[in-house]
Amino acid sequence: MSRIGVFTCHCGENIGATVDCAKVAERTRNVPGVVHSVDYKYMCSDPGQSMIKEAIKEHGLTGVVVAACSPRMHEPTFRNAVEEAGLNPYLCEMANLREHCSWVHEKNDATTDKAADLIRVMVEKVKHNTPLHPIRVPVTKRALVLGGGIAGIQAALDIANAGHKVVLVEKSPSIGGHMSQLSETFPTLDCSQCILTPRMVEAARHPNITLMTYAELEKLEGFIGNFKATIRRKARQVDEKLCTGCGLCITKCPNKKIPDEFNEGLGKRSAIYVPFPQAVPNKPVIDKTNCTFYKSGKCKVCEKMCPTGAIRFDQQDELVTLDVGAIVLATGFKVMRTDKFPEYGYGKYADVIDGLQFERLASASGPTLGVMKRPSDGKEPETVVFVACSGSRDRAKGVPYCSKICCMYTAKHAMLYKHKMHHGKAYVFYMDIRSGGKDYDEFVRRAIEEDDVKYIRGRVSRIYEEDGQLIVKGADTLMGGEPVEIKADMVVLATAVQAQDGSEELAQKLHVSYDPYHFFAESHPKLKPVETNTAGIYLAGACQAPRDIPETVAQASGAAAKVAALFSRDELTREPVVAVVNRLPAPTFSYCVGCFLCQSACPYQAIEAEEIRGRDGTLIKTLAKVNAGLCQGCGTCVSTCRTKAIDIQGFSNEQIFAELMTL
Amino acid sequence: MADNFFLPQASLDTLFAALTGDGRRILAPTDRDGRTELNPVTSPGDVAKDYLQTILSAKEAAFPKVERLMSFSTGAGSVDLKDAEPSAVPTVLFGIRPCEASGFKALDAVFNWDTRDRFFNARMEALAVIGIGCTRKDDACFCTSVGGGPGSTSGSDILLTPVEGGFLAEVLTEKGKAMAALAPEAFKADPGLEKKVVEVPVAFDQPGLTKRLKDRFEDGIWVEQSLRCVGCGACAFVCPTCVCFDIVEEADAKGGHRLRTWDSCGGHMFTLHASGHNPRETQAQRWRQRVYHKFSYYPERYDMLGCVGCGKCTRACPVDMNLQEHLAEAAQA
Amino acid sequence: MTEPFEPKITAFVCNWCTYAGADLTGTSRIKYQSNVRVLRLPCTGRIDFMLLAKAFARGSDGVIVSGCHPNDCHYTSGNYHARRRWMIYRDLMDFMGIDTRRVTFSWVSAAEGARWAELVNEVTTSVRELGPYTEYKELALTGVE
Amino acid sequence: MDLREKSRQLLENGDVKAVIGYERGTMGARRPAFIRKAERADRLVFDEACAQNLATYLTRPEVRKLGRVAVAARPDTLRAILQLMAERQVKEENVLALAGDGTVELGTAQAIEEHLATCAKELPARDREILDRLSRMDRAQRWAFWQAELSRCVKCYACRNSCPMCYCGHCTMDCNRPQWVPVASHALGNLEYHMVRAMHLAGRCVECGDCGRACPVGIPIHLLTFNCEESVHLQFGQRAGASSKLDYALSTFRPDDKESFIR
Amino acid sequence: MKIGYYPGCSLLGSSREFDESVRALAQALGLELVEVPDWSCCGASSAHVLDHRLALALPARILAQAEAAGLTEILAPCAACYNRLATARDTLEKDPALARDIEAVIGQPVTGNVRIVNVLEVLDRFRDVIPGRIAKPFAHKVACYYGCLLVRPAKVLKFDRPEDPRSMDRLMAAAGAEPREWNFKTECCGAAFSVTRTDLVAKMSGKIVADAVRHGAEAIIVACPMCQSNLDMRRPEINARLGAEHTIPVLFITQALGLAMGIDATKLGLQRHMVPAVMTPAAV
Repeated sequence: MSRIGVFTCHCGENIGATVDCAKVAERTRNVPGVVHSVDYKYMCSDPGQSMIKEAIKEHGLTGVVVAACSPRMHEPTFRNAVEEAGLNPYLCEMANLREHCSWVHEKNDATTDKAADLIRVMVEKVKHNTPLHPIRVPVTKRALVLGGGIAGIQAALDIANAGHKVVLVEKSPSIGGHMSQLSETFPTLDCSQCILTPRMVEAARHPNITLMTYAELEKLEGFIGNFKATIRRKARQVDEKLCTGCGLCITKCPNKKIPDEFNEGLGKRSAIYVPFPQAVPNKPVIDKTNCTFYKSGKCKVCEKMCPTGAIRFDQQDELVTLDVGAIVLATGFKVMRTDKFPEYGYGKYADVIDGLQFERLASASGPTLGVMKRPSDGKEPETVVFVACSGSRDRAKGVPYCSKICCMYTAKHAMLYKHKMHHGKAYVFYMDIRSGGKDYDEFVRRAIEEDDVKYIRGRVSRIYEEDGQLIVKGADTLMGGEPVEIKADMVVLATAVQAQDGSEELAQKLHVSYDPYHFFAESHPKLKPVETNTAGIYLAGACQAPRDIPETVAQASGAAAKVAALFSRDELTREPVVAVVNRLPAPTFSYCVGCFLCQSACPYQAIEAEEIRGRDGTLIKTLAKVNAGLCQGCGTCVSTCRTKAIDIQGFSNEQIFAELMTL
Repeated sequence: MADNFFLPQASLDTLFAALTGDGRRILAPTDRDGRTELNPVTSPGDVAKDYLQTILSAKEAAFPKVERLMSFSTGAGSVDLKDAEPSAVPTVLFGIRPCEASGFKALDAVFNWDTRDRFFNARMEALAVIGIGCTRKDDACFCTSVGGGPGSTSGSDILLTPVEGGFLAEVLTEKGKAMAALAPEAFKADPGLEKKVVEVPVAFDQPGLTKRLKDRFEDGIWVEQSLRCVGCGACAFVCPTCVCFDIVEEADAKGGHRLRTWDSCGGHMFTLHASGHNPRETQAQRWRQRVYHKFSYYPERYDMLGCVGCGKCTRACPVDMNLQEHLAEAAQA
Repeated sequence: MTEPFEPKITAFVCNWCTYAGADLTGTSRIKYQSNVRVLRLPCTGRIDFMLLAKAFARGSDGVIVSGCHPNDCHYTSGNYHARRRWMIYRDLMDFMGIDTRRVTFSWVSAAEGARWAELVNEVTTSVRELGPYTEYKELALTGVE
Repeated sequence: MDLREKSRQLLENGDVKAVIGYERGTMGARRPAFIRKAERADRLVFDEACAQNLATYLTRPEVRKLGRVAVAARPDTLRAILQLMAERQVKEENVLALAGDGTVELGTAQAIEEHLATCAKELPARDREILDRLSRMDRAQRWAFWQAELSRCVKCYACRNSCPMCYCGHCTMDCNRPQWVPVASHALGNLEYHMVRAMHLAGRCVECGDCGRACPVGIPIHLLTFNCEESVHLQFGQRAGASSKLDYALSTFRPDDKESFIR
Repeated sequence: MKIGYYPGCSLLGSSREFDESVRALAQALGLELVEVPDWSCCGASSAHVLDHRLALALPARILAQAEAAGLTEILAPCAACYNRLATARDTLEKDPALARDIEAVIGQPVTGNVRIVNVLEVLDRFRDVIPGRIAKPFAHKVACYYGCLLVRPAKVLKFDRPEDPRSMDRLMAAAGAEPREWNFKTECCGAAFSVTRTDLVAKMSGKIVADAVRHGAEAIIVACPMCQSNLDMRRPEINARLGAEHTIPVLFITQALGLAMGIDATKLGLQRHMVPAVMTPAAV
């Protein structure tokens, strides 16, 4: 038989003014199951709380109802008080007499009756409350960072400096990401390599960071604090321990005709290669698709030349499993290719290049060693046209959003071109200039005023090649829409920033949702920009949306802070308001019939299959099971379940039904 | 001591008027969208024309599908109970078939076996039965195989047997006499006309079956027969002699009442224990229980059968579990 | 003279938006009629359609079901599932002749305190005009001998 | 070659452990039959009068123990099999559907889906007549119609137990903590039972009409589940029994589901 | 194989040779052309300038006539007719209310089940047959000129690639020609300005002719009577503006294929061209 204590609060005048608290307390004494019912001016005050604690001990209460303000306000307060008195906190409920009754109704009998009703509702609920204990989940204090660009490096460094182990996984042979391809960065024109390389080295040498380059995530299981990640370490065909990075194999490799991905196809590289001179780790990789040995079985020059015998042609991919507590997604972005532009010749014209290719042309470590040479015939372009918003803000190209960074890097490109070719003519076709960052607009003004870059406000309708030159047909909307035709030697398209290839498959492996453009979806655009809906997985950088370097670094530190907070405790405690699928003795084992209609209703993929096997191993039933680590307690599964096999602790069917039956 | 009379078709009106005049409700088979259902009637015209029998049995009049046994209310810390008074309206069951009429004695056997069921007895007391012999049968009928017949008088206060121009009225009981007395002019002298009653062949040797059932408990025949049974309660609820019931409270904080409702041994939860154990786990065990209860335990305990051979269960069954066919099969094999 | 009919309204609301909205109505001291009794559930996705049926069986004359606006759900998709359920259940209620004018479905966010008061007043007034839902209240006793 | 010959062949070479088909019943009726020995195959008959949806037996523990079974399948039966596969109650390798005149072997979900594409589906005349009448009624008349019909319900659960999609061992009706739906078959108990059953079949009912046929007192309760199923199809475009991959309307959603009544 | 045929006014008037070559080629390929009974004007470039409903009603009547005759597909060789019929059908399909309104105007039902195809789509279906039927390969370098109405508006016509179409190039290659890469495949030739602003046509068509010659083409292949007449009939004005003497002929695709399949030149109406259809090996 339940022994419930009801404590009605006056809340000063807030409740007492319109609700006759004494009468309510008196009436509540007659409710079956109530053994103690008092009212007091301030229940949330210390004397108020101690009244509850004493009553629990004195009357041996099995349930407490505090009739005061909204549970969203003081539920934690009263539950702690109840816990201090030795009663399970989840046996305490609050009736909302203030916000839902006294403050919103006139002073009359109906209001006092309503207050009594609200208390009886909670008394009936408490009779069905069961003691609950916070869910304790151990936390593996090691983080996994996917993506070795500036976002991944920054996040890894911050987590490592917070004293936790980090595994930094990068798909390509070296960390550095797109930033390592840039020549100089806006708005300060810092040389990208100079500010990035130290961070890459710091990451490589940090005792808490394990670097896994030329590796990808194969599979992820588990949940927050208890992920099991399987990483595929692709075979480099080079033994990293023996290799000293001397580069002899690279110089001696006869096959040097392979388009260099790092130089965006403008330069050539050998079959055994290191992406770029400052690569970290500076260990080469054999490109099996183009290496002569793998195609015809002959050559092996690199093996002969290697002073330490580090070449391993028979090396196989290796699968490594890691226990990690949190994951930071920093997989970056890609740039739309020029062959997506039919109006500009479907990528036929060699001298129509994209932003990254221009970066390589302008970069000292690029294929032209920083000298402006156009890809078709290597001549120095006298006139260069930069086309902003190529693909971005264009629904027909499927990219209605603004890529945010192109206005700035286009101004930078024009400036770099003019610095290298003072007499050259630079035109920029733009719609609007978006330069909202610190010192950003001043940077663009400098390009226009000091470096004489001609900004034409209008779109380019068509580019076609004529007598070795590119005819750029556009319009100048500030001059009454006058058609403009420029004979250019080279055209740079500031193409749209898009989600990395394979981001959809990666999101599905991690059960992270993504937006229609395959950028990863943040939990809340304003309040939780670095978290995802999957507990324990965080976001950093352009994999979430187009982003420049300052914001990426800030977000990476934000994600690292979240991880550090998670790792600050040995155990993760979570509200026990989660779903549970009932279990019964044999032969039924559960009311669940294994139809799994609940599984697709769960936004957190918290429902798994559990196989019930007999002693001899034969499969008897497959039942649904809730992973308490992932379940957030929304209850959508409960109202989907036909056999009422699944229920939410704290808002169970019996509790809600009991509440409804008192009305 | 049956005295026989001749009741002309035309004077049914006077009989009905007399009965309603005496404050009695008359229930009779009526036609509703091609179904024959027991409903209150006021004149012979309302009675169904050329019907076989009703879908649900007339046991409704004595053992309704839902009835209140008692009610209670909780005051300030106290509870007061109130017995329900059975709504025993004086009723005449007109036009039910001899098989159903003979069913009441099987109900009575259980309702008065130990404790006298106040509700059932009150309704039976207020009930009078004017049966009509059968001029039609179908393949589901097997009354003659269980001691009954199209002209059997068992359970009827007055049995009307169709004859040329009206009915042979056999007044069989005191209640019958009381009803006849209400409309003496309707009951003419019995000219001894020839009874027009349908022929119902005997389908199986019932005594032999009852004896053979004793050692057939573990026989595989019950599994074979019940494979198609879906385990619903249709056969039990239409059966004039099925008497099982469930008791349930419907209440809230202020009070409520206790209800008795029909129940069926065919259902999967009928013998489910709170522990999860179920002595009758499979449908075969439940089907066997239905047969044994009526053809083995009833004779053993009440020296009568728990079945009147009306065939309602066969007609109502979604998968045509023909009781007569299965009993015949069990009797021979 | 019998007392004037005061409708009994039951409201099922989600904890993160409409319940918080109702709290805001309180803190803003916006008055509304006291006929409604509010039951708190974690999410509209948790509101079983049987709760609505039970509310009428318990004698409610009107029912309100309210939660976060689409795309605002604290659990990302609870309200989307609820909306589908409401669409089908409302069709079924209407097909069976249950008075769907007595059931109000709405989205009220945590910032729409005034709108909650307005909604409760509107529903209470319109249900008062519809009168008590006697045909539903009598069901529990109809067919009991 | 007809169903009998096909069943004898299947049983003889052990392809299946049993053939679930139809046999002659009382007064010309057809009823489900379980043939486990080849020589009993000639009891089978497969014609227009065979109505029951045999898929309801596939979820029986006794049938599951048998292993692979063949089922004489009308289009509704095939749809039920697909839906049961989608809800993981029946394994593809455990059922061989015998469609068409009973000789078309459909051993895989894909084969069933392709065969189903060729089957039309239309509402029997009697149902159309009632639905037509109902559509012309106002709310109060519809309430009166269903109250009159449901007053005859005795809760024998023939509709639930003959429905292929009602395979839950512990149904909401069997739940007593809390007692969601009253056990008694008074007006409230009947209304809530049939309302809950219709909702539980929304997006799952293959519209075979077996529940309507099974009702001993002839209540057209199949129209309730048909209404829910059509409502799901109209508003969400999904239809039960269309494929063996789960696509349950009430546990999936589209952000742009259109409705006109939420304020 | 049978197909509906809508010649349109220009194929009976100024571009009779296009109609003659289409009929000759169809006969050679065994394709039966069933003219739409009692067809009327498609509204061409003028109707939709004047009145939106008129611009829909004219093509709608042709669709209705075709549907009444049981045709399921109509070949409209002239790019303008093809464009008007296809866009009208699409507009009516997307706006049922407007469709009912137009039906009231023309007094006939329009279901819109008739598909509109241009000459390239039809010939494409014979792509594998053509190589086998080549009597004398059309061994010349050619510039295939598609113009605008065959490919735009892309969302409605959904024909080939709107910016860099390939279908005519493929057909010419099948006939033994060498299609050249050039820049002005879909640039505007000046269209109806041919009458009111011939100077504009000279400028725009001039660019097209110049670019074709510059890329070594010996003939420009077209599939639209408007383009053909601007590039061919307006050649004097073009040459005057360019200050050059371009004698590059402008042939319909059906004429080029006809020649390759050995059909007699006069049967293909080659004699009707202003610039003689004589292919001199290109300079470059």
